[in-house]
Amino acid sequence: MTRSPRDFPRRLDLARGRIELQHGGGGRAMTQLVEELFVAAFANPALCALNDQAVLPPPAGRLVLATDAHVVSPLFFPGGDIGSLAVNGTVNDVAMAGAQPLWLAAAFVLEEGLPLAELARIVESMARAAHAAGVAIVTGDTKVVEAGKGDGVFITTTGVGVARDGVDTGGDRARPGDAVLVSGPLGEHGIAVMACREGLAFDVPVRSDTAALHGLVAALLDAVPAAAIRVLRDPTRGGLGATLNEIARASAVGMQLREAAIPVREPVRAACEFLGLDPLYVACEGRLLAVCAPEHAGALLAALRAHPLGQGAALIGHCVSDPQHCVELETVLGGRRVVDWLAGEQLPRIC
Amino acid sequence: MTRSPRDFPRRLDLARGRIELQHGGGGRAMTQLVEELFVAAFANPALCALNDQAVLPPPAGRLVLATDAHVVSPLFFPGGDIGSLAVNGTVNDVAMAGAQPLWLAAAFVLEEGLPLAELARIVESMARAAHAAGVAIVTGDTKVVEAGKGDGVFITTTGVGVARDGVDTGGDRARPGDAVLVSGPLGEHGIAVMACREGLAFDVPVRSDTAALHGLVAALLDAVPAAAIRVLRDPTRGGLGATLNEIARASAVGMQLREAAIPVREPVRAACEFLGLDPLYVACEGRLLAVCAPEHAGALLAALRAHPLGQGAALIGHCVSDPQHCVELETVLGGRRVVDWLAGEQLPRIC
Amino acid sequence: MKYLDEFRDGGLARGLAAAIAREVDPARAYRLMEFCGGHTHAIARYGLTGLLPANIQLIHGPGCPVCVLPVGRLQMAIELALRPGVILASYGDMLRVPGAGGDSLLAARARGADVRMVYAVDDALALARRHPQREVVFFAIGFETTTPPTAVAIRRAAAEGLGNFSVFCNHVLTPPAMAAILDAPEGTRLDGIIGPAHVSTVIGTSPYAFVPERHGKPVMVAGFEPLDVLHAVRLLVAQLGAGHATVGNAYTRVVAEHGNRKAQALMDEVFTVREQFEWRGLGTLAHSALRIRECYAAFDAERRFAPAEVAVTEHKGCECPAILRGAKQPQDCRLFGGACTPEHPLGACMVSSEGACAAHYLYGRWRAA
Amino acid sequence: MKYLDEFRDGGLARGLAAAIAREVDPARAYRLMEFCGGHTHAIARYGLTGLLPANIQLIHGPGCPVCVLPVGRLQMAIELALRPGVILASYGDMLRVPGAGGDSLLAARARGADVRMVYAVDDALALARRHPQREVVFFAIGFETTTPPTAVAIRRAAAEGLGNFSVFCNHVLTPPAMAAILDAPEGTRLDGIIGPAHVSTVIGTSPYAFVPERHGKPVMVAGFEPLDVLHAVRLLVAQLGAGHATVGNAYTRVVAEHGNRKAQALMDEVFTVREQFEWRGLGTLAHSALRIRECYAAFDAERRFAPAEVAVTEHKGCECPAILRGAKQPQDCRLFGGACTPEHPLGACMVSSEGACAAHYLYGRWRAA
Amino acid sequence: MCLAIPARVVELLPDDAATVDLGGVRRRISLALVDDVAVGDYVIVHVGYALNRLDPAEAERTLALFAEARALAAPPQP
Amino acid sequence: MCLAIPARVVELLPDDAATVDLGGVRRRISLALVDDVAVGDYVIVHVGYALNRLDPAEAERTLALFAEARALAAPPQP
Ligand code: SF4
Ligand code: SF4
Ligand SMILES: [Mg+2]
Ligand SMILES: [Mg+2]
Ligand SMILES: [Mg+2]
Ligand SMILES: [Mg+2]
Ligand SMILES: [Mg+2]
Ligand SMILES: [Mg+2]
Ligand SMILES: [Mg+2]
Ligand SMILES: [Mg+2]
Ligand SMILES: [Mg+2]
Ligand SMILES: [Mg+2]
Repeated sequence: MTRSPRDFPRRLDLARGRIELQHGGGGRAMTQLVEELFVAAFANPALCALNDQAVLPPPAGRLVLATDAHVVSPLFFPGGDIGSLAVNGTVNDVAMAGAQPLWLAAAFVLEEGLPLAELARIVESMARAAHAAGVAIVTGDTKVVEAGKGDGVFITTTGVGVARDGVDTGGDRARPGDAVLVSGPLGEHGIAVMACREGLAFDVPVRSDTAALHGLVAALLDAVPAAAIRVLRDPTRGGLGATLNEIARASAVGMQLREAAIPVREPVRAACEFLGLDPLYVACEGRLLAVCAPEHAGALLAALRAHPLGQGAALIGHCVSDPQHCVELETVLGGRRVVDWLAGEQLPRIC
Repeated sequence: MTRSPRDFPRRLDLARGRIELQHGGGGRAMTQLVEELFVAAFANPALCALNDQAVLPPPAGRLVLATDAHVVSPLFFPGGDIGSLAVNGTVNDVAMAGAQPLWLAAAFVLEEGLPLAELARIVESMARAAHAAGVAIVTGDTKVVEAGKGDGVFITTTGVGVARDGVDTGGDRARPGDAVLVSGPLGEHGIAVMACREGLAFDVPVRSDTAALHGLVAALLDAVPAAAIRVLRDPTRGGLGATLNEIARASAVGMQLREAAIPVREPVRAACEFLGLDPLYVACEGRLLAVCAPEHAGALLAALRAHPLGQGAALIGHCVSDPQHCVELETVLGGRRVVDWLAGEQLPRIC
Repeated sequence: MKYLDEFRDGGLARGLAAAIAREVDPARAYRLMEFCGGHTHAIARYGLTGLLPANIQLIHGPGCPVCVLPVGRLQMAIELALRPGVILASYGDMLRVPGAGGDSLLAARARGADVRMVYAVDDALALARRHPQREVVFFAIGFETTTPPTAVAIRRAAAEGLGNFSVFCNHVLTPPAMAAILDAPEGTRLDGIIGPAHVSTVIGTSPYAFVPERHGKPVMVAGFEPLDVLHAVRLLVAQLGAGHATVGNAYTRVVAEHGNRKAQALMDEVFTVREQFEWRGLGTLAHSALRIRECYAAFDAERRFAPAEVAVTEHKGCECPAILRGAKQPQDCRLFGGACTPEHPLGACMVSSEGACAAHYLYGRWRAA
Repeated sequence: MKYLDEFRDGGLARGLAAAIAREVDPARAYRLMEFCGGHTHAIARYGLTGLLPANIQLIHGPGCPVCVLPVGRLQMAIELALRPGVILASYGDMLRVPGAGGDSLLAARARGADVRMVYAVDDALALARRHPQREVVFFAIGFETTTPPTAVAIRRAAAEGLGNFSVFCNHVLTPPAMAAILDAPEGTRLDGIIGPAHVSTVIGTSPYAFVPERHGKPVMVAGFEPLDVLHAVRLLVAQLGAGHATVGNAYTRVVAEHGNRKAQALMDEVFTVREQFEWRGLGTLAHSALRIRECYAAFDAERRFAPAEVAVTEHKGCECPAILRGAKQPQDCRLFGGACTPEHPLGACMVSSEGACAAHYLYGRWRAA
Repeated sequence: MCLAIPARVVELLPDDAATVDLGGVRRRISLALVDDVAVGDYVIVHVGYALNRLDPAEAERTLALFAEARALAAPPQP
Repeated sequence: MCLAIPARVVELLPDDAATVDLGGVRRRISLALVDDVAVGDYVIVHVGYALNRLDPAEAERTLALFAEARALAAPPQP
């Protein structure tokens, strides 16, 4: 793009500027924001063409498409921010199909008054997360809503990836007897976000677990036969409880878990005590849940633990035949109970 | 998906219900909303699998990816609503690459308190628009923000399509001498939305022009050699003025337009008089702008006019060599002026 | 987590369960009421029922403040929340309790009311400091556990001259509710009561003396950890086996006979006993609730805003009243799990995880049958 | 669009341009001030300069209410907008005018002030009716065109007893501004004035009589359509050629000699003349603005809220004052198009499309050189 | 700011108001500033108020002057 | 609603407040309802207030009773 003095005589004031309605108006102010902030941070040929779409080479294999709106509050939290979350959250939904994520689209809904400095921090965080995950942000969109009609920034990312041949990890493939594994301790993202909410004066030594998991998924697919991995899913909103119920319902199986086997670190448990929460329903953003054929469970657990993002992995239970597809738990006490879906809105705006 | 009485003992109350935080909480209320509203309306195999992503057949050709957040206010307006807009707006960005749109992802940010009846109307409108455009909504996401932190509903759609071989319609390809055409009268979408804003008691016989344009694009590509079509773009936010300036800048050309040749219907001109607006900056959502080689301009205009969505097409000017890449206008009066980008936020929240 | 994990130990639980099984009289039934929602929650959350002999039946009591507040009081709170300029702050579960015609504080918020969830009364004070031009009303609910913090907050508001803070007081008293239960026909069939944990922290064990004295039944104060509940059951079985009926204490690490005298004095300074108060399920009970004393009238939302007292009827078919009296179980309600779920509660007992219906729905309904 | 399209006709424009070219004296220069921003806008929007002979120079005048309001008054509006409970309503362009240190009403809104853009004063009345618990302040600006509607709105608020509505009155008067221009050194070099269109609708043409009488220069009232401007130029050229100097009327289809007496009476009932008022560019002028009369004091935001009058300095280097006096052109400002753009205006003339700098920036700057 | 446009009165409404039409666009305006407006009259509308009536005869006279200028400027018609 | 949890006092703060620790999580609580709390004490925390001190000796006594029951239940150790 040739840049003439006519284009943007003044640079964006990233130190003191704020988002104004004109930054979403389709005029020069918007183009300047896009070029000086978004394009500068995400630089890649498709994006730099500044068209309303990206034209990309033909992908070799089945396409995987995933989208997530991110509305986390607050925007910044220990271990991450809405930017890194928006990249990893969508990369992971692509990865859970056993796919290699390639490209992201990013759409921003900005609230009038948002400090440009905050937006710049978020955008740089997205750029770092995308770079770390090896994906390119190739197209995007920016809208601005009046103060009081949004909440700082919402980011919707959409990911495109290519599925490995022969891999099918849909939620309907669990069978009685299959093992259920998690890649690490639960609830760290949700607690890290909650602990820095206004009005919650907690000091919690917990950082968000947000991470891109497609590398871990590739390691798992390399470790066992493709058909052995029945289901992959990341236990985000609604936590382990909701995710397992989704799978149980889709596959029409029951599950039997052992509470003592489910990894939850002590500060997360303690924060849950203070807040009256159950860690089984607290969101992760860098953990995966795998259902796998029982004969490969050991190899899969070993592969998980061998990867930096799976060191805290555990086998937490197995699937059973159950016409009511209940998720049941043997409690630490030796009693039994149902693990239902999360009821109500335990933790709003966590992702 | 098997459905047991356990799943959702009560159906969604689409008549009197409202969005609550739990509809975004990841639990049963959210799953029910997704299944009884979104999946029911958009039904297709990829979506019905209820995974966090869609797995799709390998596309044959270059991939086109486009995303748009839609924040239009009000949600319903003559000729459309945020749902049809969210489908057509993204379909058009895919189409402007000379591509066939295939799939959409849709992410919803809902405000607590939104009547479910309104959401249902919007979702049904999306389903109709997607069906009319021949695209499938294959994956999605739902978030809920507290009352006062959003504005009813924001919808981000992301479109995937396949580009025709040999077609390149990027904004940097205009050359001096090229003709500039528009497919129909300008500004009808923007005025239709403005006229039903709270506090603007206008009665305007104008309906939004929102429409999916890939059929028209295909007709154009059939009518002239691919290389003759230099640039395609839909003049949405910022209107004709912004879009032509973008192209002039990207291609480093100037433009000379004739105001008398630019089609604007009388009620749009009249509404602009009342509101103090210039129709050149008012958004369309169903028009395209084509830059084409001069020797094919006649054929292209004929192809436009032969299509139901291009009957009001006009040749409005041509590109010139200009180191300052100015867009200039010969006014109806015979004077000359520059058509600059839109300055400020003439019409916020129009799309 | 010290003093928590030890009281959730699976090995010790098996030992206690074995002791109960050994010590129980197989020839008789034990109908024990767990008075508090905290006990109800622990029983469901840890699957305690499965560890007890079949002839020990645990019956939910009325000790859930969210559950016992009648719809009329909730409607007053909704009315306050809808007033221009008011911020109504409350503990989370209250927001979803269904009021008249399915209304709720959350629904009022969706209609534009400014309703905030707080974790502590001090957060409501902070809201009042942060929004000096607004009226912050704290919707106070709870038994004697939650009352002393409210008293401290009102004293602080007075000391600070925080003129835009007030309390809509719905604090209730445990002993009158326990007396009402025992006076009802269902109550006479109880064999003993697992007594309140943290209420007793404040009031001590002595206020329950009337239970053995007037009704001849034992009360065993118990903590909310699962081993505390098993321990209390074991001690009640022992008393019943020995034909004793006293007020016992299975929560000695926290509860003393006379409670926390400082907390009692603070409550007494700020609150006084109402002539009568309506309870869901128990009807109108004399001297069963608190109101703010005259000297703190400026902080009393009932005096300040005079919300209209409305006569409201509960949802027809909801069995909460009978469940709160111990007369019915959640599964006896024909709306349970169908029309009434945690996502769309029709009664208060389906809201909080300490409510009998919610606990049963979330943790056990499919296996209980 | 009847009575609009005819006055934008290209063929007629060529005829008028040819007539002017024919009738002009090539030996002399014509320095004509278009008093109003409406004229400035039409000239730029339709490219009129290119249709006129080179020796006719059109000079921007002060007739842009957004432009002439001094920063101090804007700061008062910002202060009002930031008060808790206040909704400040104003016409759109005002929102982006830069105040002290780059502040603006939009920036205040981004910091939490409730600032609403309205298209008509009645929309502000509607806001007051819709938000009875808020204070709605209408930030009234404008010349005699806009003043009568404000007067009607205040009378209506009084009739309705709309106690939460008030007006921050900044209405100004055209004749004193015209006199100040002509008294300034730059003014003496003008040959004639294209007089206000819709101001004259209300006040008529007679108030300009002092211009020929005291200054010996013609005034030609003209509409805001491009042919109206050309017509006025032609008539001024004729007067100057004939050595006449009168108040002429090139807008007879709308403007009468004595204006709209009913509107004048309404203005007079509600407003009275201020002793003095500050204008950007023109300094403090006696009897040049209006305030709300005592009998409508309840609706006067200045009395009701007593916003502090602050001494504020304009942006250093901004030439708006000189441009508003006709002493400089936008291109004489070294900030034009660099530090100062419509996206980031440093002076008021860059805000509204009727402002001289914005008109020049949007429509002509690249070709003007 | 002082922009005002001519619109035709198509209906008189209670409360000294009227509906006007411009190019098919209709809106409600106030007639509080002008007396004796009739349906069919053109009024000059500014921020929702009619400021004055437009005089069609005067408009014609002005347009006639313009036409005269054009006739003089145009090459003689064949 | 009446949930309350034991936490260790790690710091006394002005205004009758303290910082407590549970499993590494710290928060500020009020000591307005209890006298003479010292660092190292365990208190029962409810809605941000210490309701009472926890008596470690009584806790040990209770746990000893539990251990006894387990010893009786367990098969004799080899
Ligand atoms: S299930 Fe619902 S309706 Fe039935 S008793 Fe419980 S709360 Fe009431
Ligand atoms: S260009 Fe900007 S700074 Fe210069 S005179 Fe105009 S408004 Fe003032
Ligand atoms: Mg995700
Ligand atoms: Mg996921
Ligand atoms: Mg876009
Ligand atoms: Mg906000
Ligand atoms: Mg599958
Ligand atoms: Mg689009
Ligand atoms: Mg586009
Ligand atoms: Mg999702
Ligand atoms: Mg809102
Ligand atoms: Mg290209």
